[in-house]
Amino acid sequence: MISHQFPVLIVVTPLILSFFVNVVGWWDKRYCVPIVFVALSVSLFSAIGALEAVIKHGGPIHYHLGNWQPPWGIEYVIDYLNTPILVAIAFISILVLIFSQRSIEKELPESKIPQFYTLFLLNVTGLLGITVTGDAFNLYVLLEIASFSAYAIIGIGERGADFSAFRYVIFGTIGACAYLLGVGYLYIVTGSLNMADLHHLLPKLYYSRAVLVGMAFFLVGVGIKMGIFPFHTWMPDAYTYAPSTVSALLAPLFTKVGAYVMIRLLFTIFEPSFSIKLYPVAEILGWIAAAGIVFACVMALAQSDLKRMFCYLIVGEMGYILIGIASANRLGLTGAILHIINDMFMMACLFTVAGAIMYKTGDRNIYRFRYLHRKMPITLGVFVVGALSVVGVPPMCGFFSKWYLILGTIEAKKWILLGVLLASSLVNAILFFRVIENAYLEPRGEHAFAHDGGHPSISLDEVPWSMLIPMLMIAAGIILLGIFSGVIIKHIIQFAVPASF
Amino acid sequence: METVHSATPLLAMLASLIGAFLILFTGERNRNLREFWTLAAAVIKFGLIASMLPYILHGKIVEYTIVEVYKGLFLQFRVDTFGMIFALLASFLWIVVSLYSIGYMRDLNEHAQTRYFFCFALAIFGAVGVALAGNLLTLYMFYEILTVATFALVAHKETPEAIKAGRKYLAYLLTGAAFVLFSMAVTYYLTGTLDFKPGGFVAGHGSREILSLVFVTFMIGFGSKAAIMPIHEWLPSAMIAPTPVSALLHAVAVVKAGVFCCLRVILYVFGPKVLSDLGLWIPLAFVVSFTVIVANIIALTQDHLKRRLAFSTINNLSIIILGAALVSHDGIRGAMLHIPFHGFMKITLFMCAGAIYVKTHKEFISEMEGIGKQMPITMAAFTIGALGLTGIPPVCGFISKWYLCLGALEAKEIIFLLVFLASALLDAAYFLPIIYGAFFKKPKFVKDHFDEASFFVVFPIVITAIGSIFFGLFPDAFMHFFKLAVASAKNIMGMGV
Amino acid sequence: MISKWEDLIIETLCRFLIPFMQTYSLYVLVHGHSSPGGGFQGGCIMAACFILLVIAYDLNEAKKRFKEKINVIFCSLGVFIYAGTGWACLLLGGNFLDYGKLSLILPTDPIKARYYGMASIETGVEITVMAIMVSIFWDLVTGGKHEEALEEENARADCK
Amino acid sequence: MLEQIVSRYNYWIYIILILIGFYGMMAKNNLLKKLIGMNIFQWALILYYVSIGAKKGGTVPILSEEAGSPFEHLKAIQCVNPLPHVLMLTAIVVGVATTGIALALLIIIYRRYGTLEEDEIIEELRR
Repeated sequence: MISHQFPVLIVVTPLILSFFVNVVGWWDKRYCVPIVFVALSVSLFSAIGALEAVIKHGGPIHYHLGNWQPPWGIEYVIDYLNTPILVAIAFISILVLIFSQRSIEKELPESKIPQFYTLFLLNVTGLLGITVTGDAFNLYVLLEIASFSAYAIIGIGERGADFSAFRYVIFGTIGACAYLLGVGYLYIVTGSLNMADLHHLLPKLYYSRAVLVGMAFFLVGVGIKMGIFPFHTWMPDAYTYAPSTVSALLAPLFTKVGAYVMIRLLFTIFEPSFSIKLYPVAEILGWIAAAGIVFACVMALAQSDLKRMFCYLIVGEMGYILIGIASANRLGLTGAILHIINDMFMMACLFTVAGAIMYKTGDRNIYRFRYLHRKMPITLGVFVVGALSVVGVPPMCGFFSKWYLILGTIEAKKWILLGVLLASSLVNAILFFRVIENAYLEPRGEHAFAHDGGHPSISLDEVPWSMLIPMLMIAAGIILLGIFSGVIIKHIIQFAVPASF
Repeated sequence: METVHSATPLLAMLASLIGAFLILFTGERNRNLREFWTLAAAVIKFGLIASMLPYILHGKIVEYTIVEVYKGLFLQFRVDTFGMIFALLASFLWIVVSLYSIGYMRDLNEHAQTRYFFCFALAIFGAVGVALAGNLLTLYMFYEILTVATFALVAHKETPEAIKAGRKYLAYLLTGAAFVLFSMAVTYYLTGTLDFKPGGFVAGHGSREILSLVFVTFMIGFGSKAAIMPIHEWLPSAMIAPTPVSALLHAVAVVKAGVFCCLRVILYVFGPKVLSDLGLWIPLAFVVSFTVIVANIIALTQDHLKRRLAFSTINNLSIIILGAALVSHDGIRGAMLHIPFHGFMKITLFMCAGAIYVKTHKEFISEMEGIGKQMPITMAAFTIGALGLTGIPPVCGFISKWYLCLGALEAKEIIFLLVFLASALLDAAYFLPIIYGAFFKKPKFVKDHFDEASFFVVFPIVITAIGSIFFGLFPDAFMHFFKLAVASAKNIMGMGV
Repeated sequence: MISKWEDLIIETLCRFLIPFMQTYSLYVLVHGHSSPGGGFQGGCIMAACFILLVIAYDLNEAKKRFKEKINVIFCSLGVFIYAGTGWACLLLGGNFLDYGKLSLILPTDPIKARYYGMASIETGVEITVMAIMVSIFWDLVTGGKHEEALEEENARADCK
Repeated sequence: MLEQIVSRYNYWIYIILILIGFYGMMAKNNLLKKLIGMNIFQWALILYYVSIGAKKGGTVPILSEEAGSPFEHLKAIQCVNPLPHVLMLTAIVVGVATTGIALALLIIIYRRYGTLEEDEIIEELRR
């Protein structure tokens, strides 16, 4: 019986418990983390259950909130596209939670901890909700829930965080409003807010100009939220100055959920025949993606701040996903969906490593990483795994999504996009080997042979296990996702791609 | 061909992977244990690979599929005759080089030995993976692992030059990898498969232009690792690395993996028929012939021993590719034989250079006069290796060069026969002066007196030197390189011997 | 507003007004499903009572009647009522917020049960909205310092 | 043309308001003014939604029990469309929350940098 309720349990459990955390934290701060953990575990369990149910059922499962039939009631839908993303969100947020304990103790005043965890859980609620909902307006509300909590927890970061959080508020609101306008236009012409219903109603109206305007607003709104190239300006500042746990939570999840919404929008609300054939949306997205990747590569090369470099990397990764969408064929879209999941793990890996380094050294400048490999060997090992994955070295997962993206661009005969993809992985290699070199190698004179000759003795000073274990699990996840990407595609993602491809 | 499904290839791969992590976790705390892991992993790995030899010799193929990636695309090990040659070579020489590195690193008291042994094991993991890979995707995976693991080895000394060499190495090889990725993706798009097939599988797919393009990008990609001439620059710079690493780079893992990949592409992806139909072999043959001659001439001018050896390597690698590019029966046989034989001879030479360096800290040929009297065993081994590379019987280099020349004759390409002969001549021109100087000249500084290096350093040198002669006399003994090469050539050309 | 500003007329007027406001707030809440109104509006009116109290007396006085801790509990309590109703429906075998199923425990038919379910949810909304409004007001008045500001102010008053 | 503009005046108003808000957000140097611009932007949107649900002579879509059977009295065509209005209740809450968070951030910013002018803050941050 409970198995029918999985779609709603995914969202409602963390929603309720987030307020519970607030109350309980008032009495005793030690109970915050266990409660959040329970909430997210229930979400994870439900998400896995939902995935299983979808695979067993062989298609989307609809859940009507309050038993109001759509299109009037709000509907939650689980299908092949969103269940793997739900599982990934819940899994990563649990790991980040475990990671956060010590890091937050260090970076925040103690009195703020319950509030922090409240917002943490609310944010995850919002993200899970965005992914699971089947109602365009409900998506807006959940998007804003996720955004508010993001604004607030970014704002409590280091110097500069408040200002960048304010900028994020402005940009985020423009994005959300643009999305809402898009919903409004579609509502005017169809009178419906349900995604599945819109999908049925819209094809007759494809030549209406209102639909086109709505689509354009949608793209701008979602584009801002997911931080694609021309709309990315809020992101580097916000994620750099946020507390390290917060960037470890938001950077992997928020932008990727935006990418998910983009795919939903183009291929569930609209049909590929509209968004690809009737208007050159794919073409435009492709050019934006190419420009974004090039821009992100150049900007990332210019950064000496580790987290800031990663932020530009996200802009680039978003470009990859857009390339997958823009190649508009089965292979490309498979790559895009796979990349959403893979990139969650990769970015979680990189940002937790940045957080761990911050925790121990209080410094993120990559030119001051010397001797770090003696101090924190495990952290750096995890970093290497993440780095190789972003560069695209098999068997890490980053390679496999890139492989499908490349195949997609070849099939679509978009050679420039292909070139950009290949070139950007080279730039990524430069980016990461720059860090690896600084952290691992200890430049010395020509004739120093003595063991440890002439170097300060730096002993092992690794972060606590509560931070190491999540990092190691993410690293293991990266490798496993890579090796078993074929299984994931065969059983899940190939059904998530629209049938008309 | 009969296929045997067995997990042995996977186990062989895991042996070095697990070994690598055991080395990492043991660390500096217990050096003896760490080096025991190295040796144990090496021996187990060689044993496992050798255990597959009987199947291969009976014309069977050992296959193990890890997981399916996409339709018709697997992560898969498939051991055939050609892969077996390289796997045997790499895993056997790993034992030898491990022994040698233990002696070398301890004698020099090098820093960061754990990282060294860890990356070494990973590099062998990658190299053997390349050998056992059943398709291009798997091959690419191990190729990249090999590249990344070797970076740490090249930059091991951590001097500014070493770091620069490391960067250069990465720049060349990762760019090459991007080319490979591109060509691999196009190949998959055209044919829907990436599984190696003797004689190639691209025939009949795609237009002439696109196939030519893919072939060129493949050659640029893998050629960057095989140090074909315009993109060889990283190899001499990488000489800055410790000598066992150079030995590994040149003789066993890295460049050999590059050549191996080139041959895989030439013979198992495109195949002789497509190559000759499209006329692709002619430009390739000319490029590598150019490399052979120019590399030899540059080698003549080098005074730094390891750099001279490096250019000799570039020359020999191109010879191997040239043999395969001639698409003749004997040429392929010779090319395949030259991979292990050159490995044995070149590793001897490098280990000798290392032994001299350990004892005397001398790197330049002009300083080595008269050293033959002080380190007779080392220099005797050096002489064997050098003579072998010049192609003098009874050392094994003669046999492979003989078949390469026969291949050129079979293809009726006299110009390439001349290239082979010229290269042998030039080899002699830059190796013989070293030997002459070492044995017959008087040392410049009389007070310098050195003994042989320690047992761990000398013993591997002796083994490989004896091996070089042994394989010259009995090319089919022990590891059956000859039989394997003959069988591969037969499969590829699709006809009887 | 933190320190006291004594004014008999205002104080008396507030004493007189606040009960009516609270009653009106409850009226708006209860009639929320059949006429304009509901939990959100009711909650705002309820919060206005508190704000009026603070304006007329001072924060210390208001705190005696309505502690900050209780406010936090109220804030969560509302959500619990909301979600609890939803969960009750879940446990009774319906979908989340499927009030019709409440008829199994309420002595009414499913249609009326929907009415009560909605009322319950609106109550939750009212409580939360009220608490949040009060806490926003609290933040603004103390400049985000809460108790600290109060203590400072009291200390200053004592000095005088 | 003119008729088009006049007959759809609600859209024109919302467009003008949105542009004013947008101008405020982009061009103003003071963060508080930016925030006000953002508010104008949001409320313009709400106005737009409310106007699309409106109807000339439409009544509230509420069933009144006194007038016998409600369904006879209440025709859908007579009522305004309640859905956009209800949606906007939510959007108003969202707008209030955004404003609240932004104000809180502004208080922190003012405390930390002593100013709300964007260029001065950026200069302060660069230091």
